[in-house]
Amino acid sequence: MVPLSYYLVLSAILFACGVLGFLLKRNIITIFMSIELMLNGVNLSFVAFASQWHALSGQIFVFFVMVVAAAEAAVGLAIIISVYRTRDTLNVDRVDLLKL
Amino acid sequence: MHLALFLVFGIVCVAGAVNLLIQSHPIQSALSLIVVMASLAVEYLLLGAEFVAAVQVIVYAGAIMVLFVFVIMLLNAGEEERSQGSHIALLLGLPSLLLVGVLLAWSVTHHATDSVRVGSLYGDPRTIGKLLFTQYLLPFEITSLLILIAIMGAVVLASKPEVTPVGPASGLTTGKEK
Amino acid sequence: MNPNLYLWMIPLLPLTGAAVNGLLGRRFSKKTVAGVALFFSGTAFLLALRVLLSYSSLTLPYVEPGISWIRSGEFHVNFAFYLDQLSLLMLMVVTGVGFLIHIYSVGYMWDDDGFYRFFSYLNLFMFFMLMLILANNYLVMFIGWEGVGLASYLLIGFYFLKDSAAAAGKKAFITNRIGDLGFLIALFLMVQHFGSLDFQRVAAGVAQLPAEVAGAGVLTAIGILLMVGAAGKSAQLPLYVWLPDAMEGPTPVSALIHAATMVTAGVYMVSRSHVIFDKAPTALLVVAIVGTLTALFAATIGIAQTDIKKVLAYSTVSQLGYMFMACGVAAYSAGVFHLMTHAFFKGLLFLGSGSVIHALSGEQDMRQMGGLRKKIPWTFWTMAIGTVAIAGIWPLSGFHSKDEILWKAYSQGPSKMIWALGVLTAFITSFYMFRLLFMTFFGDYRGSLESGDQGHDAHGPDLGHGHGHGGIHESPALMLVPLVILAALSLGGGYIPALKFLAPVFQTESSIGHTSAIATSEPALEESADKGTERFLQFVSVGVALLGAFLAWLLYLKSPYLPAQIAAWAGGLYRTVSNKYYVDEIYNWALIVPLLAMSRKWLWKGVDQDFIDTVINDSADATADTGGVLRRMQSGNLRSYAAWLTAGGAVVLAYMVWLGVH
Amino acid sequence: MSFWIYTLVAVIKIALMLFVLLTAVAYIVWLERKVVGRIQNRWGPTRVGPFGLLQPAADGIKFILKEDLTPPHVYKPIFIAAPIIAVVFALTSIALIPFGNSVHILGYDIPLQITDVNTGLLIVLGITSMGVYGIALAGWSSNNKYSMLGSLRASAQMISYEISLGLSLIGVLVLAGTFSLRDIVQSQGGHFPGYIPHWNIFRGQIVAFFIYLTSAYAETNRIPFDLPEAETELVAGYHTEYSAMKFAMFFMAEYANMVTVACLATLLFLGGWNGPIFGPPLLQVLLPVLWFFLKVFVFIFIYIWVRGTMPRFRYDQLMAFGWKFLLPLALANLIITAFVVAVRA
Repeated sequence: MVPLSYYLVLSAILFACGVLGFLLKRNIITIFMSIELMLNGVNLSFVAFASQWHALSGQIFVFFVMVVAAAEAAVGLAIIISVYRTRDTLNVDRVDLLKL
Repeated sequence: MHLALFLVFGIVCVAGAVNLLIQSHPIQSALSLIVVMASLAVEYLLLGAEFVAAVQVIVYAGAIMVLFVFVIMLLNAGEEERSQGSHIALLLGLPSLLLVGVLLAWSVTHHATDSVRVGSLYGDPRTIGKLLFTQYLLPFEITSLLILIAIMGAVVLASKPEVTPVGPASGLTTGKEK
Repeated sequence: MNPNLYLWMIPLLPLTGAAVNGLLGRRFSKKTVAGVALFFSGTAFLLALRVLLSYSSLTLPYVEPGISWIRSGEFHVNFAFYLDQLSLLMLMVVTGVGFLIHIYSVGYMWDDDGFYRFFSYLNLFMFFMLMLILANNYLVMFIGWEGVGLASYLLIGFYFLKDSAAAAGKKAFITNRIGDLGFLIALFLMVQHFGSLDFQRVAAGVAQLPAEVAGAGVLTAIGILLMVGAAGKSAQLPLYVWLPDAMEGPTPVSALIHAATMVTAGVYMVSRSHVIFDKAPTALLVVAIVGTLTALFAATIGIAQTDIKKVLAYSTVSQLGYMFMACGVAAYSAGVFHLMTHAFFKGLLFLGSGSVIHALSGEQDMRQMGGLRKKIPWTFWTMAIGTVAIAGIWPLSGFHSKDEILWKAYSQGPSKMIWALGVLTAFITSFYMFRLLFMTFFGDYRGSLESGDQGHDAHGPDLGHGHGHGGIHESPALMLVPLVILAALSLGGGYIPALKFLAPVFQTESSIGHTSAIATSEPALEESADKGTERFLQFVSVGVALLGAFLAWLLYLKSPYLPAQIAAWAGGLYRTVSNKYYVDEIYNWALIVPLLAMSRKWLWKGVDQDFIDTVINDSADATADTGGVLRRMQSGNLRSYAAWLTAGGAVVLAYMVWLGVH
Repeated sequence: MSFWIYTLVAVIKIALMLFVLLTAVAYIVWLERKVVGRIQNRWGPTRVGPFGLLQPAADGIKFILKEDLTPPHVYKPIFIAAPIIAVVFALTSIALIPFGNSVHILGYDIPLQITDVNTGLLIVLGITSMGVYGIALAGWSSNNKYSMLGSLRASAQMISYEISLGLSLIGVLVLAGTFSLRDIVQSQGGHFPGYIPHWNIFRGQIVAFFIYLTSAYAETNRIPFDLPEAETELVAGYHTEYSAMKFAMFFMAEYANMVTVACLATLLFLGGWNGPIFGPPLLQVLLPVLWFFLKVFVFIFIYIWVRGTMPRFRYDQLMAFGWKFLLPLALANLIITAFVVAVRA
């Protein structure tokens, strides 16, 4: 028997690591990955609550989160590629020119 | 038994997440993220969500992360520069981290919610499929539309522009020269 | 039934005349301009004459409904015309004297370059004056009132190249406007209390109100405010300063506007609203006091003036004081009668002085004149008749109207003092009029013009007005004919049965019977037992007039050196009087200087500069500064964006938790 | 069954399964060289042992004894991890494949399958999709253009064909109604009138079978689609920098994948261990296993046969074929089967 709060703590930790990565990392792809990590943290809490309240909709919601994450990853990576092509760097601090 | 499994994979998960932060090369952090996702799949199995676990492995670890690894390899950007950035982040970050830690500890000890009977909710593909295509049909259709648009967007953005780009483009291309 | 009197035609004719002359005058020759002006004013006079002739078949008061002008709620005003004995009389005076002055000014202004402009203004003035007289309600009267003010401004400032003329025009207009303010407020009160401005409706409204013996109350307020308006227009005590300066305009203008018609508008307005004044004895008392004081005050100034037109101007002010004194003692018909006679002899005197100035080619200072009796006999004889008439000596019209006023003041006046001051003013009037006559026409010629035609006298250069062709000569016939007619009118004017003619207009109020001594209606007064006292008073006034004439003869003909001695002996008194008691300077010091200072120091510097500008500038700076602060946030540094994003998320999360906990 | 007995049985099954798989892998290599040799009118390995039967053992010893050098400029940690990943994922998928019916020994009914999971097929798909990482990381970490290009092409190819593989399987799932491999095989028992067995291949899944076959070839980088390690163009593709033991691991991973795919094909389309069973009880137990291995052998033979005859795809043809032909075909097949099932239900 695993108390629900353990799952919540785990997802909270994952989410916190995602946020830290989002804030601290300088490589755009790594930032992107920390966002995915955050999403995974959220998915875990979704499934945990689904099983606690016996509502399958929690799990269904995880699917939709995944779909959105996939779409986001696709477009995000395309953007990263085009940024790399024009700026020739992936360091976030370098990519701060407010015009094209 | 379940608690043991949960703790093992929980720790693996957290280790992967922390590793993602610590590693300087994006490929390393990508691999640690894959580890996190795999261990999460196991966590889902513990919670009885089999279909979600399988999909997690196939979609997340198998497809999205491959995309990430793919792009990392394609761009081959290398190590992250160690910029000696301002220390404000530390000043601001550490206390907030401690605060969050305390908050979590407090919530765990005080609000010990009732335990979860593992496998009590059996998320097998049949029921999830039935639910997905009846009650959640509309979101399903919308997300499919979303995916379509994402694909088109990705193709347009990543395709090689006819005019030579501003910066010196990396030698490698996706092979789909126009 | 009343035949169609075409009343609206009468004012319309001078208007078309003014328009034709004004717009096309530049291309017309002088003859056509004069022709057009005379034709239109002449036909207006003929129409008025036709109305007078068919007077017997008329049932007055006759109201001719015109087009509707204002219709808001139940307050209606339309261009309607009203005719009763009073307005008929005024109509005859205005059109008659106006026509004569038109003829005279054709001769007088012939050499002037602004010829067509002068006549279009003159016609315009006639139009507004007729509107004023024939109006059926106070608002249309007010249009005439303002229009007349405008015309006087244009005509006074006719020689606009001369600064003094332009300043005089402005002064006249502004003082009139101050008076008009009182008139307007009175109109507002009337609208508020009687709901309408028509004379009949107002009269009906007033009839229901009780007489305000206690002094306070609406009617008194309206009365006093109307008096303020009249004072402004008819140059009474506080606001008379513009009339002497108005002499800057050409002489026919002074004759028409500042003697015969415009200045009398105030008297007409007061007598027209006699219904209000009868119910407000205190207002009436104010009118009487102002009238008497102005008469005495102006007369004293008249003594010390050397400019011929200035003397006549002050005499006009004092005669107007007489008329208001008459109205003040509720002898409106006497006032209007004096108005008519005054129009005749004052018009005559002004035109006479005009022909004298014409003869001396621009010379206005009496000290440069003298002994013109033989050189311009016609002008001399007509002016002599005018002087005798104004002095109030027995057979002429002046005696009849002035004596009637004095008798009414004595019998109906609130106190005998008014009569005494009236007699004193009569004495001073005859003195300075005969002084004028003797200095101009008797004794030997003191001017320099006689020695051939070396151009007009340097002193007193009258820019548009000097005609140096040949020495002193009699005016052309075109100028003399109006003089003769006016002289005849001054002679016979007294015998026009004006009093009985006007009786029905002022009949209504006496039947109501207000409490003061004036309770008895006028006709009833005739048969009163004290006929003897009236006869005695008439002798007194004639005696006083003759005494004034003798004193003037004594000082200026018999021993011309005497006036200089008296002036030296009087010293300070003489100087103040000759300087018009420094009234203009006092006004300037008391009103104008502080006004300018206040607006410069407080309004401009204080309010505009300090308050408004600073408010605007400060708000602009404030927005710029806040903009500056926000700009730093958009630095393009993605990680700072991320930090702000997370901070925001954290805050929202914390709020949710806090919400959840409570 | 108590916990311990269960684990003991599991260990025995795992050991047995591994031994069989590894020897099979070795001898498939031998078989392939013999058959391709015969196809190209030459003998293939004959020297080592009768008919070259000991050749695989010789190769194995060679790989073990050769010097295993790691070039200096490679990204060391991942360079070493890549072959391990490849082999691990190749071997784990074997665990779910039932190669025979259940057996009664000492009163316990032991299913001839390491583990039976009701979402078995899904997990096999998951593991095969994770297999991509081995090749991708290998190519990238060896830090040279050819291997980098080879690994990029390999991962792109595997991702695209994984989709059509998945879709073709769904047809079978629709018929079988369950993910568990054992149940799918049992659903194919019995036969139509006229002795046509109930195999899925005959129940309208013929098109799906061929889609599965082609995408399986692409999945395991075999001949028509073996662009990644095409000797003529990219030297040796992603495992250029690898020497002895690591190279052997990649080799083993590849052939293990081939075996897994073949087993899956037999389970899903050829009815697994279903076949005519007769004779004494011992024989009845062994025959299903025999049928299963026979079918697997047929598939592997087809593999080698195709390798010997088919020319190699050009890369853009390969991708276009995968996306523009195979995927729509799989979708169409899926829709038709779903339609048929819906009508019959």
